[in-house]
Amino acid sequence: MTIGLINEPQDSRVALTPSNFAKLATPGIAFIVEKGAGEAAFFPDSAYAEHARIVSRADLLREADLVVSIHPLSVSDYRKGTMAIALFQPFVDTTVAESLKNQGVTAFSLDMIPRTTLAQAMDILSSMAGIAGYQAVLLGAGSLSRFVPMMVTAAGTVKPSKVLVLGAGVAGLQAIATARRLGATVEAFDTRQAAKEEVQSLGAKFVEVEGAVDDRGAGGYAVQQSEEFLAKQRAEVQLRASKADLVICTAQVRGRKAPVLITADTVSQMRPGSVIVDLAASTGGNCESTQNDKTIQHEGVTIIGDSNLAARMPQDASTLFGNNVANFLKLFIKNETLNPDFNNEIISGSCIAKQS
Amino acid sequence: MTIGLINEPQDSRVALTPSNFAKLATPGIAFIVEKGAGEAAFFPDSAYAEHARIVSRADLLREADLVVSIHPLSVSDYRKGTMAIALFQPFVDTTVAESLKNQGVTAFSLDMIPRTTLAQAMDILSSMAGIAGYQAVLLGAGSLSRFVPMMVTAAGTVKPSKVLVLGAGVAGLQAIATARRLGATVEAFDTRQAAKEEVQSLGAKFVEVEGAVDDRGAGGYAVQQSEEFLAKQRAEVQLRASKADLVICTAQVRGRKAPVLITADTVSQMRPGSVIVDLAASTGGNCESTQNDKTIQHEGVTIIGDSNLAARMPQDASTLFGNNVANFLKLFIKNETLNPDFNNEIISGSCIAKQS
Amino acid sequence: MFSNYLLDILYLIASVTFVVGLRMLSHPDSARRGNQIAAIGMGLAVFGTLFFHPSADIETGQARVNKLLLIYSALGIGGFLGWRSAYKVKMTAMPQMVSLFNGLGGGCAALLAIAELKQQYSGHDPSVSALILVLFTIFFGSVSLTGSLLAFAKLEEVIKDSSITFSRHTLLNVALLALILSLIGYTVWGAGHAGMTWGLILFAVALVYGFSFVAPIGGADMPVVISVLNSFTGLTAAAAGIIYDNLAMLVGGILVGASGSILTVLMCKAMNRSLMNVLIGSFGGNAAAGGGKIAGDQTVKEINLSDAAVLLNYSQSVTIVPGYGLAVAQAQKICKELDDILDANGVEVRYAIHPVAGRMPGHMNVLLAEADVPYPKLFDLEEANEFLPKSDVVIVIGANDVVNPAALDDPSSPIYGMPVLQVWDAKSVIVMKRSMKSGYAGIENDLFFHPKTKMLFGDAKETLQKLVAEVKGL
Amino acid sequence: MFSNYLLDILYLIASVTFVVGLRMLSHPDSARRGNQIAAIGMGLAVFGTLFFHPSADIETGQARVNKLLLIYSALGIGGFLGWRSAYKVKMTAMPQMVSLFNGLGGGCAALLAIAELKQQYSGHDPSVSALILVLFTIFFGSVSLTGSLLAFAKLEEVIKDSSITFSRHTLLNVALLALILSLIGYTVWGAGHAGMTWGLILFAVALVYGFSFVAPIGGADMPVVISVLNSFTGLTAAAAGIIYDNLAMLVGGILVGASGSILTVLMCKAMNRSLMNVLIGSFGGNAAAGGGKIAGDQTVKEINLSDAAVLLNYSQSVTIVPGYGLAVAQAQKICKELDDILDANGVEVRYAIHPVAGRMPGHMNVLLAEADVPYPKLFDLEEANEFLPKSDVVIVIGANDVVNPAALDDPSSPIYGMPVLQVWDAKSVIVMKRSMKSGYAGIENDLFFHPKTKMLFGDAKETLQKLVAEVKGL
Amino acid sequence: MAIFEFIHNNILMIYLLAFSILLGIEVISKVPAVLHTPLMSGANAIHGVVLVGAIIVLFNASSTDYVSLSVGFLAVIFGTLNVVGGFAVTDRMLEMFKKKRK
Amino acid sequence: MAIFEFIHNNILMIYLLAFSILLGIEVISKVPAVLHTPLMSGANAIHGVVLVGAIIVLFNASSTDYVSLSVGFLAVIFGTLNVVGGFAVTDRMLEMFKKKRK
Ligand SMILES: NC(=O)c1ccc[n+]([C@@H]2O[C@H](COP(=O)([O-])OP(=O)(O)OC[C@H]3O[C@@H](n4cnc5c(N)ncnc54)[C@H](OP(=O)(O)O)[C@@H]3O)[C@@H](O)[C@H]2O)c1
Ligand SMILES: NC(=O)c1ccc[n+]([C@@H]2O[C@H](COP(=O)([O-])OP(=O)(O)OC[C@H]3O[C@@H](n4cnc5c(N)ncnc54)[C@H](OP(=O)(O)O)[C@@H]3O)[C@@H](O)[C@H]2O)c1
Ligand SMILES: NC(=O)c1ccc[n+]([C@@H]2O[C@H](COP(=O)([O-])OP(=O)(O)OC[C@H]3O[C@@H](n4cnc5c(N)ncnc54)[C@H](O)[C@@H]3O)[C@@H](O)[C@H]2O)c1
Ligand SMILES: NC(=O)c1ccc[n+]([C@@H]2O[C@H](COP(=O)([O-])OP(=O)(O)OC[C@H]3O[C@@H](n4cnc5c(N)ncnc54)[C@H](O)[C@@H]3O)[C@@H](O)[C@H]2O)c1
Repeated sequence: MTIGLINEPQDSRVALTPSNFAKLATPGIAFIVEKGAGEAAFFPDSAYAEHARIVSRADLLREADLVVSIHPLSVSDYRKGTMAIALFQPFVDTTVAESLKNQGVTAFSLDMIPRTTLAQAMDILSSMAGIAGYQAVLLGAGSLSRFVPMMVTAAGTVKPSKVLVLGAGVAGLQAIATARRLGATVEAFDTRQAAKEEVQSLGAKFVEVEGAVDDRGAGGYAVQQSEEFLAKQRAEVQLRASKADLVICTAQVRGRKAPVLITADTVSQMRPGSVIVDLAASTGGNCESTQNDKTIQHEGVTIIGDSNLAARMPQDASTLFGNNVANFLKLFIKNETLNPDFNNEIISGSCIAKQS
Repeated sequence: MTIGLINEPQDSRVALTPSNFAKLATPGIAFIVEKGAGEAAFFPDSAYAEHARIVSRADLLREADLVVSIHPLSVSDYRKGTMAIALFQPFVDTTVAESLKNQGVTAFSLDMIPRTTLAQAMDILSSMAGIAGYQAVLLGAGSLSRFVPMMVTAAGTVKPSKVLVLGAGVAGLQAIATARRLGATVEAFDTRQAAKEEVQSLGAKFVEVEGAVDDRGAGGYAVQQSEEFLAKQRAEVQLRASKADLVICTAQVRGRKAPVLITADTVSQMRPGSVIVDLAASTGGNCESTQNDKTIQHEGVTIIGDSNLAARMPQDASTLFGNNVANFLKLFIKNETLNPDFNNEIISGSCIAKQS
Repeated sequence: MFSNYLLDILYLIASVTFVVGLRMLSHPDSARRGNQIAAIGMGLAVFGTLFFHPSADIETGQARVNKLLLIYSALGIGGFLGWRSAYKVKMTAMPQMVSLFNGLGGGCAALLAIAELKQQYSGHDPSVSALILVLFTIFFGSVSLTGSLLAFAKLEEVIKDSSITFSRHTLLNVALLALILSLIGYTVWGAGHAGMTWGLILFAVALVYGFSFVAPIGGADMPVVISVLNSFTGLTAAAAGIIYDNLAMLVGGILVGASGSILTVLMCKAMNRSLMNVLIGSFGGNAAAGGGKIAGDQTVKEINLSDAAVLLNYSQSVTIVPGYGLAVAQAQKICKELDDILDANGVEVRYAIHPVAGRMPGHMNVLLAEADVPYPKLFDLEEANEFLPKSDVVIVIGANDVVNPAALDDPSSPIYGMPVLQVWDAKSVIVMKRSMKSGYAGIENDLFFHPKTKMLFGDAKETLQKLVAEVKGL
Repeated sequence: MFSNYLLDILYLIASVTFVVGLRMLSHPDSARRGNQIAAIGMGLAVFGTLFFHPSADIETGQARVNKLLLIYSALGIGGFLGWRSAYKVKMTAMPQMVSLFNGLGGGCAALLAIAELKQQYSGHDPSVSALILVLFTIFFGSVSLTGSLLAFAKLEEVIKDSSITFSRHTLLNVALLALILSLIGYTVWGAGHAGMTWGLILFAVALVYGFSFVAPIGGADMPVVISVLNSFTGLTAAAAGIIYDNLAMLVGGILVGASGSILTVLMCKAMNRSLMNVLIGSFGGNAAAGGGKIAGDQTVKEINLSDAAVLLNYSQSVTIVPGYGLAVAQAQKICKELDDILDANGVEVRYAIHPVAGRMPGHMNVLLAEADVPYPKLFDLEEANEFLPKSDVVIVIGANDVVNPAALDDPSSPIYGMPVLQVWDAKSVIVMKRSMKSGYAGIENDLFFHPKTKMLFGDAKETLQKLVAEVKGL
Repeated sequence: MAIFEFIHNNILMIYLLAFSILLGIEVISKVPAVLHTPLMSGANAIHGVVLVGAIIVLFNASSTDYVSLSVGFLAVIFGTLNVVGGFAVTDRMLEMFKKKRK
Repeated sequence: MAIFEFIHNNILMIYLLAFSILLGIEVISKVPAVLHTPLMSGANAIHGVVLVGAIIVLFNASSTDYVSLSVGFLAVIFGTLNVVGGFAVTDRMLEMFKKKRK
């Protein structure tokens, strides 16, 4: 059997790194890598060559029994009867599963891997979210027109910046940690009950809003919140944001449009020179004014809409992504070749289209 | 008398902020501000309007008796018999003093203010260097293709980045502090005897090279070092840099070309995805491959040459700059009007051209 | 005459060594030497008695030789048995050994009191005060004899606790005590020359009482009881000292009597039980279960701060396993402080970081970086599982799922297959958490019931602060 | 007869209270009660002596009345004076008071020894052992008398240290000591009935020796010397106790003798001086400068750790002024710890940050952020100079130029005109640095010589660690 | 009365008792819990000093009085066991504290 | 020889001495530096017990022997000063520890 790795010009990352191949290598499996797949992430073809054949996209699609990529290829590119691994995001692109099935492709969506404790080693959402949270703060602080830490200097005293983090998931928590490291005073919001303790466990202040819907048993994901609650929260956020220098938005409800937590006029109330980094941009953003994949100025406030910040540090991002995928692939490999066991809840859970 | 503040499109900062005018205001002095002077730094004309008249560049040059700007105007722009305050950098532009004199302008160069303990409140070099050091790390970390802090995650363990800081002056020290905050393991170099203790006082490791020329009494500035010493040092740097993920260059010897500490082939030995931020770019850079005001890729290593990083956070930068200038101007103001006392060593020290 | 003076001095030295010995015994660093010093003093006392005591040369010629033969053989036998049993017994069985020896000490006192009693009735009328002392000695001596022997039997689990008690046991004891007191009274003032016989009766009853005194007390409380009996024996020794006006005996006895009593109290404190409860054996029953909390059918062992402190401070290498609880408690800084102190005391301290410890990737790194723990001290899963078997103590601070053996050995567990830190490979494990509650995964953790594990309940920050204080105190 | 028994018991009680009292005196929480308990015991002893001592009713009728009058008036005078002076004296003068009272105690012993000596020579030949004891008492008693008085005078600064010493002083002392010993010897074995006179000569010489013994010792070492004399007096009391075979005196004296000696050693440790150095007064010279270093013509006052600890712990508000030295010592974390403890003990702690403290803009911010000092606790120059006058104690940790008064009041100074933290406005200032060296600006700092300032020399980190320990110890 | 007389005649003895008790208490007042057992064991060995008494008994017993002899004989054996065993066991317990801290 | 005899005759006394010394040492062995002065002062007050001796002297002095009387008189004054002043000063020193820390 043959596993093929795609080169994705639109993303600086790559789905598998040379060292992953080294770990996965078994007699029954051959690896092929599209030319230049890892260049942008500083993994030259030469490094892949040790374990894999470097081929063109066309050849790869022809030969591979299992095609691995970060973003899905256009369905038609997949050969009938092959397997495909990628972030298909069936919740966003609701038709993809269907069309893949029609194409006769068995597809596993990395974002559908159940978030059980056991599956954490394959939890790409977590690993990428972590990076995103970290990068969001670096980007935000860099774009901020002020110091983040407090500075008492001969030229005057600078007060520490206030950072507001919306959504204390993996990304949010990482953002909190990074912002605190830089010396900011950090506040965070979330609707999950557990979030309060988690936020405080990072030494940040948690801003509570009464009446959140209970969500235990939602497998760590947030549930839809009542409109009246969101209103309350928006009011609270309005207040905090207007005082904040840097706002990091990570609030998401999987499969739904991201909750809007910052209205346009909240933004106009913010101090000029402030910054909003919206990681939820791809699903509409937590800020009304956010434009996905764009950085705009809104009454002196810089609003960065980017849900793919992980791509800003391709090398480590690819390493983690690759490890996740590799751990996932390990489940496929039985007696030296590929045969996924669909009784395994991780495999079945992530399989969105099965060739019948 | 009238003090005029210039609008400098080429720099996002502004030399004085509205609050400075408030402090300086005295009956005998009028303020005029060029239109849009503070926009880029988020100080709208409306804010200036309280204390100053908003005028055009032409009017300003015509009316002002003292012209304040960050960067010098072309000499011809200054009216005869007026006073000018700016960063003239006579050491770089060796002719400027002369031509100003010919133009009949009394010029005070902010970078010539003696760096006595007393003058620290006006020490623009320090305040800007501090910002530059801070921004250098944010920029570097953001451009780095890897995590700075150590991360033990389900997707694998990431070792902390090594940051090497060349030159432990104000900028260098600030860079060290910021890098350590982000969780990097930091090494630093400098030739000043005192630097070792200063570096360690920030919890970083100091890399010593024997045989530095003694420099006490050089007023805090570094002195030219023996060629053989620099060679030794280059070797050492070569070694460290090749292991470093992020290199921050701040090594400068005022009035001289910056010492070259990183040769081109040191760069090629560095791990792909690494970053060099060279604050000494304007004076040639500490890295051979540096190109001033450009960001280049050299064998997978990103080299950022920028000596004006303070402009990346115009708001606070302008505030500090403004405070420095204001403190300086205070020296000029005697019995409610401008008459600089040339016996004051700070004024005389900074005066590079005196109308005779 | 001279020999007499010498004896005085030897006894004096002995007495002083007893004091000093005890003093040193109460500090870990000096304890061992203290014991040795006291032993030397004891040696001197015995030696002195053998050679310089006036009574040593009452007899002459053959008679003397026989007498000495007798004595030395007795010493030989006793010494041999004592030494051998002391070195045969395995560490865990030490307490019963102590109990046994203590009982014999008591027996010794009782016996010599009887002999003395015999003396008293040979010839002239016995003096009241002397009689009282003698009977007192017989009483306490024999109580501590049978009491200790029973304690020994219980600890050896030769006898099951419950088997020998019955309701109203306390009543019986009170009755016996009354009987004994009246016996003493009668012997002294009523019995006249029949006193000897009555003395023997007292002896017999006392033996019974000693047994019945310990009978209702639970195995877990044994140490306390032994300590009580220990001070009893001390008192008998003192009494005997007065009888023979022998200062070494007097001082030695009193010292043990006093310190023994205090010690008893301290022990009760440490187990937080009241002495009364222990002696009435009111909840001997559950206490028998090792004083620990009962969870399901299993029981967990708790460790107190000072034991934990010593355990850590005197080990070669300690591994700290931080978890989400460390973050919740925000205890990273004080944790680092513990690290520093141990380090200063020559203990190697390492941190084992589990990939998913905490609630976000790198959670522990953030914490420990905040506390300035140098990177080289941090080890990830693989590295850690390498050296864990080699470390003496593991402190698990607010971690749970990441050290759950179920991940390895319980296929039914939701976390089965997740790699975990195998802390149970270390020599011993201390787990700090507030309760027996489960962690993120919401599952039970058998580690807490592992024989090597001791729990240290409480908020991580507070506990660590106290612990640091304890270690500094050592 | 009965009264005798009662007296026995009163003395016994007294002795026990002495022990218990001392015990409690050695812990801050119980110290005060301990002192009171001992006082009560003393009361009992005196009371008992007055009413139950056999000698109390040697005389009868008028003679007795007179005698009692005499005694009570003496008690009255002594009591009144003692009480009054004790409550008049101001806190700072306490040590000399102690010294004074100690001297009088010694004097008392010496006097009664002389009286006893007289007794010895009235009638039958004196017993050797008794004589020795008496002379011993006279000797130590009088030494502690004059010695203490001199110590008192020195502390009161009635006498300048140097004024009364001269080279070879030690030699003189040795000579005197030799003379005294031979005097004792002669009186006991040689003088026969002339002993009384010789005893008085001994008395005189001893008085001189006491004076000359203390003469060369510097003011800073006085506490140690007083402690030494204190245990001397203790011994005399014990000796007197033997003479009158009075157990209360014996025990009380011995206790003080023993604990006094230990205390002396502890004190030397605390000042890290060796007892020898102190007694030979080898560096009495510099010690005379209040233990401080002499810089130029001015002298600085040092403060020891425990005093600093008390000063901080019992004040309302403390302001910490960090400087470059804090960074160099990397003492930010332990500094925060001190902050925490004080905070927990109800002291308000604030940080005053000077704009150019350290070596880079915001240097102190970086440090304190690392130690997690909350931003609201940080105040910049203007704010700080506002509240400094209101704070009880300022701790300057490794700062120098930024707290240099020259910036305000010395136009010739290179830093004249630079704004500085006016720490001298606070009630008292503690400066932590390693030496008298200057800072970045390389200029002297008069703050160190300011009357309100006390120096605490040493590396900031180590000093702070010790200080934290001390405060915890309170 | 008698008791008072007794006290008066043995006053020194009583002081000694009192102080021994104080010492006994003082000396172990702040012992860490880990040392409870070893300390108990050590104390246990110390009260083995009764052995001295036993020896004296044996010495005093006339060589015809077999009762006393055998009683004393037994007593000595017991006492020795107490002493030797006690100290030995304690020593073994304390081995763990051997490791010196630097 | 004499010394041995002395010891033998006063053996109890000597035990008492030994133990008192041990107690004296034991009792203050771990006193914090802050308490050095108060402790010294307290001890100083305790040895004022010589006062007892002084009183006895005065009692014993025959009412004609003016030397002894005056000596004793002085001694009692000194002693009382030592006792009363000693305890009082100590008490004042220790007042500062009253402030209970929460
Ligand atoms: N790292 C990640 O990216 C990530 C993300 C999401 C979930 N998770 C999950 O989180 C878990 C992490 O494991 P873990 O062992 O670190 O944490 P854990 O399994 O959640 O256990 C934490 C333990 O700390 C104790 N605790 C809480 N507060 C405490 C306090 N103040 N003082 C002392 N103890 C305290 C709790 O017991 P008491 O209540 O009895 O005190 C709890 O059992 C794993 O199950 C992992 O799958 C990890
Ligand atoms: N902030 C800035 O941007 C900047 C930049 C350049 C220069 N400066 C200058 O630096 C100075 C800063 O003032 P400052 O008061 O913070 O520092 P400072 O005046 O330089 O004094 C620091 C003091 O700390 C003591 N010290 C050093 N190491 C120590 C240790 N390990 N433990 C205890 N004490 C230690 C030194 O005395 P010992 O040697 O006796 O211990 C020294 O006197 C000003 O003169 C300022 O002008 C500031
Ligand atoms: N089982 C595991 O071991 C495991 C692994 C990874 C993550 N998780 C958990 O899953 C949870 C979600 O992870 P994620 O980062 O992918 O979540 P996410 O990216 O889907 O959402 C980010 C955060 O936004 C929050 N949010 C949603 N609506 C909001 C609103 N209206 N206002 C404010 N906040 C809102 C959510 O609560 C969530 O915390 C985390 O708590 C994480 O701990 C568990
Ligand atoms: N008097 C004051 O209060 C005051 C105020 C501000 C700055 N200063 C001092 O002035 C000094 C210089 O400040 P700066 O940052 O403007 O200096 P700079 O910007 O001129 O130079 C930066 C650093 O590069 C170093 N350097 C020069 N040649 C080098 C070489 N070959 N290799 C390595 N390093 C080399 C210099 O030593 C200096 O530390 C600092 O130490 C600062 O403390 C003093």
